[in-house]
Amino acid sequence: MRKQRSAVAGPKAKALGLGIGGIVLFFLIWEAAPRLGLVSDRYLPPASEVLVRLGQYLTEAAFWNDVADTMTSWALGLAIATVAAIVVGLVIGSSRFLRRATHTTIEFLRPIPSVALIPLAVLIFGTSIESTLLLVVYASFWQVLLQLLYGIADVDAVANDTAKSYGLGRLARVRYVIWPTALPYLMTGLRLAAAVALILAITAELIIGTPGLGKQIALTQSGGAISSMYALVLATGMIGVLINLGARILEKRVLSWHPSVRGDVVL
Amino acid sequence: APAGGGDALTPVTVGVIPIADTAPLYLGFDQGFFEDEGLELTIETATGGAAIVPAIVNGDYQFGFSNLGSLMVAKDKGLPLELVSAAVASTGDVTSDMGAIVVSGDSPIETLADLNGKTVSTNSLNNLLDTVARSTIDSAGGDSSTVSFVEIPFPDSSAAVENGQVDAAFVVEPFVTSALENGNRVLSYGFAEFADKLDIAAYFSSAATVAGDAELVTKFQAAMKKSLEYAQANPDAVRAIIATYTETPAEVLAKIVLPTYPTEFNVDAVTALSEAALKYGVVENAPDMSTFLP
Amino acid sequence: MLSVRGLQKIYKVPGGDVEAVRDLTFDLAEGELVCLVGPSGSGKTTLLKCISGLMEQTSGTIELAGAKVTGPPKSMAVVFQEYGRSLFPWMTVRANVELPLKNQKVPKAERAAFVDAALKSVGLDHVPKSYPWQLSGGMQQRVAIARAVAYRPQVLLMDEPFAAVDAQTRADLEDLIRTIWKQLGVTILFVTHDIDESVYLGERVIVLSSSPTVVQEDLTIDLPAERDQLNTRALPRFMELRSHVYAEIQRAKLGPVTEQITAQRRTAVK
Amino acid sequence: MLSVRGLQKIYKVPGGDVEAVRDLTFDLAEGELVCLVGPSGSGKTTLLKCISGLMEQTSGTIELAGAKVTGPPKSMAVVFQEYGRSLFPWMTVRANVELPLKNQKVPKAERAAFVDAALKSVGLDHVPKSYPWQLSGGMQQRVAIARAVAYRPQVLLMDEPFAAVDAQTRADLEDLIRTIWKQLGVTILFVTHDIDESVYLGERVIVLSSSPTVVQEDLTIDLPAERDQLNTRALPRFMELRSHVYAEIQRAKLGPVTEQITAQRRTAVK
Amino acid sequence: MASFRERRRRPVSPLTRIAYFFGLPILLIVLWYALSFGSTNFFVPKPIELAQTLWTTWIGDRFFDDVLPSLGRLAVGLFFAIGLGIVLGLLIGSTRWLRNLLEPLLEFFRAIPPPVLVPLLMLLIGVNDSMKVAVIISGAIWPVLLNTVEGVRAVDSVLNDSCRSYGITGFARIRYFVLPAVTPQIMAGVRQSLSIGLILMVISEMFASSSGLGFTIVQFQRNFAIPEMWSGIVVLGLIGLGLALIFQFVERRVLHWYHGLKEITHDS
Ligand SMILES: Nc1ncnc2c1ncn2[C@@H]1O[C@H](COP(=O)(O)OP(=O)(O)OP(=O)(O)O)[C@@H](O)[C@H]1O
Ligand SMILES: Nc1ncnc2c1ncn2[C@@H]1O[C@H](COP(=O)(O)OP(=O)(O)OP(=O)(O)O)[C@@H](O)[C@H]1O
Ligand SMILES: [Mg+2]
Ligand SMILES: [Mg+2]
Repeated sequence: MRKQRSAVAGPKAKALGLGIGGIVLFFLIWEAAPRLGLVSDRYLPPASEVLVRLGQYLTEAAFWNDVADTMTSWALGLAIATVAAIVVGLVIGSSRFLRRATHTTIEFLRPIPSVALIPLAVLIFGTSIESTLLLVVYASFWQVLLQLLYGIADVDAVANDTAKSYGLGRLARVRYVIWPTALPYLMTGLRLAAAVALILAITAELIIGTPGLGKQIALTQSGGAISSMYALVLATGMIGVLINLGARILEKRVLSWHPSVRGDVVL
Repeated sequence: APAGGGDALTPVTVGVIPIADTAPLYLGFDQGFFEDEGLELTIETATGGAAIVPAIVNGDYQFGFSNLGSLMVAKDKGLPLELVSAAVASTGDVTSDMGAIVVSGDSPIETLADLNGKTVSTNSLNNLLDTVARSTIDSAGGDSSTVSFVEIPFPDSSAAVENGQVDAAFVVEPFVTSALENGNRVLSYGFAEFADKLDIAAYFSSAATVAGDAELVTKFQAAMKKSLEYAQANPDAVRAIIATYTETPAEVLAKIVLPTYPTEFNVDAVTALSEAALKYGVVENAPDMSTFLP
Repeated sequence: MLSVRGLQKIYKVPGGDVEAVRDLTFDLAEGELVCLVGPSGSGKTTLLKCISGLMEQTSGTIELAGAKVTGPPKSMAVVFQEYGRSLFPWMTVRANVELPLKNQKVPKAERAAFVDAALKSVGLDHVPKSYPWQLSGGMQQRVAIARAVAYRPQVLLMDEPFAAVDAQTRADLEDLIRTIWKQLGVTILFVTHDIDESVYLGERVIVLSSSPTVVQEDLTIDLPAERDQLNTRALPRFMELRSHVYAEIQRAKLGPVTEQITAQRRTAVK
Repeated sequence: MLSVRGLQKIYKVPGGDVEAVRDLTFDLAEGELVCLVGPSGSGKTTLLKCISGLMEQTSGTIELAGAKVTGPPKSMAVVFQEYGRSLFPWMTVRANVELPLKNQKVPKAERAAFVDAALKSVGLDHVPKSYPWQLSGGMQQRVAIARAVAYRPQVLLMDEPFAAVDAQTRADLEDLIRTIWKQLGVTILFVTHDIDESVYLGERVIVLSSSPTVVQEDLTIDLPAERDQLNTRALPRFMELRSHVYAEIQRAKLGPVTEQITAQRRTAVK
Repeated sequence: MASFRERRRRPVSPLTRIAYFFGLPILLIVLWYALSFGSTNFFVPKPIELAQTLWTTWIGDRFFDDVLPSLGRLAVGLFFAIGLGIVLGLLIGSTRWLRNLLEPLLEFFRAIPPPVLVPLLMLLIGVNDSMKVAVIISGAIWPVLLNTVEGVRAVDSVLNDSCRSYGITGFARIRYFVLPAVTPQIMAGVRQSLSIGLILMVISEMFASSSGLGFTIVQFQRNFAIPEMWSGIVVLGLIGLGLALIFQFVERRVLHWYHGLKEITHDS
């Protein structure tokens, strides 16, 4: 514990190095598995082959268009879901009546798979981006909402009493007390939702056939182009890593006061 | 509207699955057959009926592509759909077809009857493929009620066969070719075994469109007819166009068996299919061929 | 100003109720400075929470300026015993002190002046940009005091506000409270464990019995209005009063049962 | 037993460093009871955290029984200033006190006896099954004290442990600490803001300057070993010593700069 | 003042409980009934029709053949997802180098859609129940894992110091300090996992199966048995509700200290 604290070589560089190390390790295992014959390389080509294919993709404009399409539905869907969940969460979370009255409904709706809603979505919105958005929003909304509700419940009783005694009304308490307390939970919810939104954006493209990475994955799958498919999956995973990186940077900024970021507890 | 006139094209959207079966539509578009009929064609793709059928029902698409099994089930369930054109059929050649039941190279299974008590995968259950498979097994002296069918998507089927997770798989091109390339063996070309040039799929529309816009349907049918004929006559053009909208590797594409692109339904084969569908409980009532086919 | 009548508070706990406060009755006139002392666990914090409308009493009534207290009144400020938890860790010291004023829509310039003055008066004008968790315990407590002072309430409830500060600072803060009290005419209820402090600060000292709590003694402090740390504490009368309070506390710790009959009389030491 | 040499602690804060402790040097002999006083924010808590191996100093060395402190030593117990946050809210009072013993694999029967005795000595034998958050501030603080006492450490560090308890309880606890100290021969470093308390309790009183901190005064308390609340506090020598400490604290608050030269001498008041 | 009333702890009568439980759902059903009254759309189910279908479709053999096995897999999947999530979360949360090493990798896997992951798992594990359980774990683990990691990183510094100073380290530290301290956040994660697990149960049965709740729903959908499909979704919702009730029961016991500390009143 102590050693880490006095670490001189930039801890950031070290963290980055370890992270890259982890990924390299993963690629090595992936490379070895088909080469050693653990799985047939016709169904899981070695990492190098997939990486080469990914490299080709990266030079194609069509690939970047697909990425842009997917990221558009992702960003829009996530934004709508987050804003909706924050509004709904703050309203429900700060009223006991609403919390109790909505409990059954929320628990009933949450486990409904977005995939099952595809026919309904297409029926309502056709095969336009709205359908994809509906699925993305439906799936990621609950993640943020639930985390937020738990965050709101985490408000310190003394802090809340303090705010009340100084005449902070409900809105002011939401703004100054409840929101900051729930923020760490919200950030976790956001990270969960970001991945789910990406997954749903791709799945929706895959099934509905709107343009994007998902459609491309479906094409490579039905065309039997295995390395291309894994290259696209790899791209998806990398987008996930980048999204997380962004979330971490955001977290550092908005949670600088929080023990998890300020790090009094060195672990 | 003036046929072939360039000034007032009627927009029409067709929802299809991007596979070899729909090549004529792409060809027709390329060749200008639709434009000639005064149609401004847009092709939308999906992986299956889950998205196409609702889009047809709500009028988002005017026409769609679906396999005949699904269409029979849909009509049986009372969905307001109407078939408008033939689309694709098997080759009818029991030694080389676009769909086959494959087993691994070292499998002890030699005949369809050997499948008794075994596991067979198809891409979708209670549908065209398993109906055909059951029927051919029973005709070959087996007992299909002892065979268990599981759903595995085509791309993953040959892996499942090779790893012994299933005993046989009913797959279509390009996976027949790749299965053969990888040392697997065709047990039976199921479609051809079942009937001569069995229609696999069809283009369909909603009852509302058929009733309300007969002119559009007629134009589409005319353009489709030209496209299907052209495709049937130009297999090289078919292979070339498939390369543009699928990701099938070129070397595989060169070897796949192309289906037949008929302009008319094979009524006998479809009737046999509907009877089999009834027999195996896929539909509750056999469709009336006079109203089912266009 | 403040009137507490027959207050009772029972905490419902799984496995039995806890009667924290049994029967409290007392009044605070407007502009009075009253100190509350009592054994640890006698229900002082409970009482303050009830008065500030943060918790509902089990029975009895609390009236503030003639109106029943049913929620936190606007014109009241509370300094909580758990000072560490009452500061918002996501705000700087300055923002913590400023928040209630901002919420009251006090104009910016005025607000800044109030905050600066309050921070200066508790000796923290050098750390406005620090976060509470970067401060020592005593500093945190002083931030909480500064917040209450800057708010300029009509009624000020303080729960052991000087527990974590050193003797010298404590003396300064005591004088600060008396100054504010005199200047602004605010009504103050001040909980403390320091007997000297209660006598030095208060115009009256209320001694609570141990739990279940009743008022054991309500003592008028007849010291001169002008007090200072050196001279007032040296007065013989101061000594008398503090010994009296000390004796009462010792008696309180023995338990309320035998005391109940005499408990609620209002005494003045002769 | 404990030797602190040239201790310096700088907190790294975004926007500038805070030098909390500049240069502290002192020793504690085995079995000594030393009180530490100093202005609020002078670095007492910081010092205790360094001694207990919870925080790394910036420079200087700390040795315990001849070995450098690099992590929390086994035989040491700490009572934290933030008593409310140092108890585990998911455990009952009893479980809180018992945990360190359980962790030390003390046999069950012995453990129960230690815990019971400790809870009784702080006057909390009636609430073993309550949770910390069901207790008043002072009661929580006493649980933390009981936990340290039950642990029977060789070195006991206490950070304002009596801040939240009433005068009578405080007196009892002071006597408890002296009893334990004498009976078990434990070395105690006791931080307090109460000057009388520091003189009454300690064999020595170390006065810290205000931050950045140096030792301003190291005062031997030459009061008789047997102390009691009434008589000891009435001794003229007690009065002298407390006035001396008070004066030192006042001087400390003026800042360390002018004091540095004389700071580290060890004085005894004549 | 509503906020004031929040503190009041009146014993809740069974009647109000029932009202809270069914109030909003009934309201929504009535609304849905009114909206779907004139509709003839094939894809839009109507309440009464749906209720009948629910009864005829799911009561009987199908319950034992499809629903129970699925629930069994779900239970196993959730058990491992939660268990692994907590264990890994504690490890990763409390070891910085491990966190740095694994975080990008985990984020990578988290972003991969299950429909793409399933074929790979089929390849590696085979077409069997383990594969389906693996699919459930692969999705349901994340909320628990992430919440545990974040919870561990945010433990109270004073409590942490208390532990260290009393020599409570290693396993005892986890057992008595870290785990309980993180429980509120773990519970938030578990709650998410329950519904995600249910969703993945459906997705896992979309591939390589011939029975199961998810399989049946997908079959209904594909075969245009729309009322039956909706009834399957209602079954999912009801299972979700059931899980939530069990969860609430557990949470109340595990976190009673937390609810007391935060002065959270128990509801519904
Ligand atoms: N949330 C609670 N649940 C149950 N009992 C409680 C709760 N809060 C306080 N009590 C009990 O009520 C009694 C009075 O507590 P209170 O905090 O009012 O005392 P206090 O006078 O402020 O004591 P101190 O001087 O030690 O702070 C105590 O016996 C305590 O155990
Ligand atoms: N985490 C931190 N980050 C930055 N500065 C800190 C931190 N902790 C303490 N300090 C600073 O270090 C100085 C000493 O703090 P410390 O808590 O040791 O004081 P103390 O003597 O215990 O005071 P008190 O009697 O008020 O508790 C203070 O000026 C404080 O602001
Ligand atoms: Mg209190
Ligand atoms: Mg301190």
